[in-house]
Amino acid sequence: MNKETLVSQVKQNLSFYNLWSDITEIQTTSFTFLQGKPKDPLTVQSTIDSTTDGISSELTKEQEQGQIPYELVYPIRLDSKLSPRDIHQLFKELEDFKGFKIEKIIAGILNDDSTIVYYNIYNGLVKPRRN
Amino acid sequence: MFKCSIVKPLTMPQELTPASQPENDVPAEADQSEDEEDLIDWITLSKGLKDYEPDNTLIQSNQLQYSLNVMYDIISQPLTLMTKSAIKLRYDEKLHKGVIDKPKGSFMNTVGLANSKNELMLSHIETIYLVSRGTVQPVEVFPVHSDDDSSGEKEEREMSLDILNLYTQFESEEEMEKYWIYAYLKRLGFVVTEYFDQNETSVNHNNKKKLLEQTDTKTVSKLSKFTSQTTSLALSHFNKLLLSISSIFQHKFQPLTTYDLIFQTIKLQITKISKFSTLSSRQFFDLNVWKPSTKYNKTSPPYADHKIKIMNFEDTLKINDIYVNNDNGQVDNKYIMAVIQHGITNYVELKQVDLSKGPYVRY
Amino acid sequence: MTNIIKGMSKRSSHFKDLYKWLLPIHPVTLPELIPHNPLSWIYFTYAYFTSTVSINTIHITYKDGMFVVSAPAEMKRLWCEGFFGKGVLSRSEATWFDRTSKRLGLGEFKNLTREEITALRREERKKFKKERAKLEAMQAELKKQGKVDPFVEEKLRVRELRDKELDVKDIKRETYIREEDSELLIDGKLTPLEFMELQPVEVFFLQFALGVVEVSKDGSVLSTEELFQLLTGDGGLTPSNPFLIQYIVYHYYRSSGWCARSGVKFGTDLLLYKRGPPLTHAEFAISIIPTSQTDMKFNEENAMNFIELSTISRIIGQVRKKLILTFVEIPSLENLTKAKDIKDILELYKVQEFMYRRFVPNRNRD
Amino acid sequence: MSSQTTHTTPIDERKKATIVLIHNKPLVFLLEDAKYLRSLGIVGVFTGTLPSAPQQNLYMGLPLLLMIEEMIWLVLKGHAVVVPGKDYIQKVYQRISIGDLQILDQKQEQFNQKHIEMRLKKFEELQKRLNKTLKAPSNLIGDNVQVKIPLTPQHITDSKHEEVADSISVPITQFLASAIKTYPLYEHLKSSEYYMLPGMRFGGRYVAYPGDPLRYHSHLIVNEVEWEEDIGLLRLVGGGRLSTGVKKVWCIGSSKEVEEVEDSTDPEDKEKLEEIVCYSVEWSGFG
Repeated sequence: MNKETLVSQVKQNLSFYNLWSDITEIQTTSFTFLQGKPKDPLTVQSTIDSTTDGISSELTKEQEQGQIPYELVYPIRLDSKLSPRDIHQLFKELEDFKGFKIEKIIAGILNDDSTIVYYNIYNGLVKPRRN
Repeated sequence: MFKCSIVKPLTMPQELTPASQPENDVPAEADQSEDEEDLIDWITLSKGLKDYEPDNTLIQSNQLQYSLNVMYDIISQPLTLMTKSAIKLRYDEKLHKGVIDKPKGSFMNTVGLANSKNELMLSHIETIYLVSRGTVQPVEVFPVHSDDDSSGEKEEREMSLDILNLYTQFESEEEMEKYWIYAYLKRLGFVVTEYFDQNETSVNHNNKKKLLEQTDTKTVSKLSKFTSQTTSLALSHFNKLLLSISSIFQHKFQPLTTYDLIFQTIKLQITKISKFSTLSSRQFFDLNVWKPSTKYNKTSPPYADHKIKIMNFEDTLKINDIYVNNDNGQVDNKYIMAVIQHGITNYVELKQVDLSKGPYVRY
Repeated sequence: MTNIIKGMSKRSSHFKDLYKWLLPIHPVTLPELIPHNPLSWIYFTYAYFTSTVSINTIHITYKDGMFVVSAPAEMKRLWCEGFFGKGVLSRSEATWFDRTSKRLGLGEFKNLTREEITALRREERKKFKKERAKLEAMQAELKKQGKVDPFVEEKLRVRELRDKELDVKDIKRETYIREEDSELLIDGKLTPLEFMELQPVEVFFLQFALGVVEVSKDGSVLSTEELFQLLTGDGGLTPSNPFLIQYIVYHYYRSSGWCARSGVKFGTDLLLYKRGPPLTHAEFAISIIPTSQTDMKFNEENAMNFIELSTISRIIGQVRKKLILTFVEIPSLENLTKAKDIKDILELYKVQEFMYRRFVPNRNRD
Repeated sequence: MSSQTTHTTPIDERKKATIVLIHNKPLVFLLEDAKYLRSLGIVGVFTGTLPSAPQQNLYMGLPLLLMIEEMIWLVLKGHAVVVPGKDYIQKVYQRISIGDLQILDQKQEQFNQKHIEMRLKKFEELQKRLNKTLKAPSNLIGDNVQVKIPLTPQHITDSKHEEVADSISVPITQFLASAIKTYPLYEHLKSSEYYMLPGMRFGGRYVAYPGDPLRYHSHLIVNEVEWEEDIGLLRLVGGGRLSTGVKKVWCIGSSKEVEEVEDSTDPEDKEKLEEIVCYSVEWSGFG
């Protein structure tokens, strides 16, 4: 399966299954990301790793105004390889593109049965959600 | 904390040896704790009181300190309290065993082996366990020199062994890990021994086999009662299925009147992996375990309830680790794997199954 | 999970009827044989040799690396007769069209779909968490002042909220329309956007074992051999071919009567259902471990370490399923090249299954 | 048995703890040492049977087993010395003299006295509570005195012990090599104020707590992955799913090598050989 199909499948799933709005593609040097707004805001995490203190002011402002912030999704196939180095590269390219610190990327993992599961990957250590 | 020892000269009065004491003073395995139990406030240590994270309140740090203090108090109790009449165990460093000269007491029904001199020989693991729980008092003969010694003469003393000393006598990392698992199961009341192979043809085993056969026939008779479902559209698209299947599978020319027949038709002949040519580094079982309720008899033990194989958490699980041979070279199809990570053990049951018999309920 | 919801019964006769076939092929019914009526003998004999299963070929298209079924009737059949495939915009069965019609106010209110029930439950859960957070904030405030919290009633209310059951009878569906949805509508009619995707193992099973599908690629229909070639990939068949190993296991369970589906959401390879997702929960989760008699490096690479095993076994335990480690022994390359056909190749592989279950000594004392 | 007995010496005034290394297992035999380590955020695993409650496995006693990483950290930070078990025992026993034994005998006598007093008191309390006269248990009568089996050689807290420990302490370098994969990650978590315990039962190498595990729930399930090693997406999904289910976060930690450290104006950064990079994974809550 080529990359375009993967991206479009995740995009379609976000748009018409999870009902996200305003979805756009972001193309960095080596990756394609999807950016969009969920139907309802996703649960916010507090970051506790001191190395990731510079949360983008853009995002915080949106949250303060009660708006739903944009989320960033990285479409990936289940059988692809992903190393810490790759994750580092994902954050780096996205930050270079955006010009601010990125706290979280959502991995949209596509299986060969078209199941897509979404997992948050945070840059650093975070506290668990209080279920 | 008190600091003391029971170092005594070898010329200790004879009446202090176990044999001269009445039998009912021999510590049994079960009732050691009763006296101390009311001193322990277990509730303060219970899990339910945990918080999400430190919040820098005085209440919280007081609560933590209280729990810690209770815990320390419990731990700081002397390792073992026993009367001087307790059973003396002579530790033989060369044999790597503990020796009880005149064995008495119920605990011996499940530990050790008697030698020709009617002494009870305990493995290192059994020894250290019995010492830790205060059943026996370990001694060893030590040479000591006097303080104002100028002659260089040394005196021999029978000295009580400390736990650290016994720990240093472990012969390998594996033996220490085996001890932890042994002690864990013993504390729960299980009867545990080093692994030894038990004859596969024992009565117990045969009974089990019979039972299995019975259930199998039951299943078959249920299955044969199936009636086929009707289809309204039958005849038109004939033989496409039969042809396509018979071209791939050995299909006896027979109408497929039930799903059972359809499944049989499309089954591949898949053989079971039965042997493994390369042996694993941890090939054999380590421990035999009997449930606490078992009427255990040391000389002719019943068939063990569980066999235990010990693995380290950094090992990987390969098929030759799963195939554990007993002495007869037969494969055991159900046992417990004790996977140990820094003193914490995760127990896993591995059981050979066959799901190719299909789901129980069929339509 | 879903059976705690009031007003839904899985075992209704409607369900039984809908899912009466285990596979997209059906067993035949022979006419009644009446001993004293010779005519019935003739008819029986005729039927015995000619009758079979009804098959309408299902059409699968291979494009962009996906196996796609898009005719609604064929999607329905694959789902109802053995639970094959998955709607790309649904949790399992392709229900997007219905769901979306309702969301956009185009259809009538029928039963809630699984997706909608899940959404509602998550909504309730959020309410509970919000209330609990409030309560905890108050408690924390008091704690700072050194007081023990007095909120007994509040605690009870929060707990009630937590344990509340969903009652789907009284729920009214709300329409929710976004800008994006305009592209879905042509002349006020909803475009059927959703198709069904099949896993490679499903496609091969339907073709090779059942012969009920026709797979076309770039306009031409693939033979079983061509499909096999496509799925095992270029560059020559090796014993460790991942598709082959997956397929052996899939076929092994499907042909034993299990309904096998992807286990990815629980971190395993397959889930085995007695019947299928809407009727029963999966009973077993299968993790495949390829192994070799001779290649120790291969074994090492494919073995799972105990931390991974512990993770999977806990997940499977959480959802009350049993974890099965299915070892597949690969043949030698020599034997593989000697094999005459696909069936021969597959039968070179060996299988052994072990149930892997957490054991708690304390609870196994008597 | 009162809580006031658990006073811990302030850290800077305290001598180093002694870790006895037996077949690669770092063990701590003294309660004072265990308390000291705990005050430094090192919990370890208690492995000993509690004599007061030998029929359970929840609450355990000494010795305390440490992870190799913990031992390395303690030695590198100057909090502990490591002694090889057998040599240590030999040296300590060699130095035992008749005089020492007499002192120990006296201590045993004192102990016996106190213990009998304590039991008598308890016995009297029990009689009072029940309001009747009971037959005194045998261990309160006459010469049937209590003895105590020590955990360690009784000289271990003497000055002699320190001499011994210092004279045979082993350098830590040989262990650094074997723990090279995990130590940097351990050190990173430790310096982030986490308390670590072995985490296999949660599907991780470590499980990390925001404070003492006696008081707080764990937050992280941590695994080490090499910088260019495939994490495995099925494993990531599994880890994320499991941890979210048990209210934790699944984390991976990796050592980023020296050439990877981006240009920095901070001279300290350039001296660093490697830096630890962590990523946290959890279910997104949708899909």
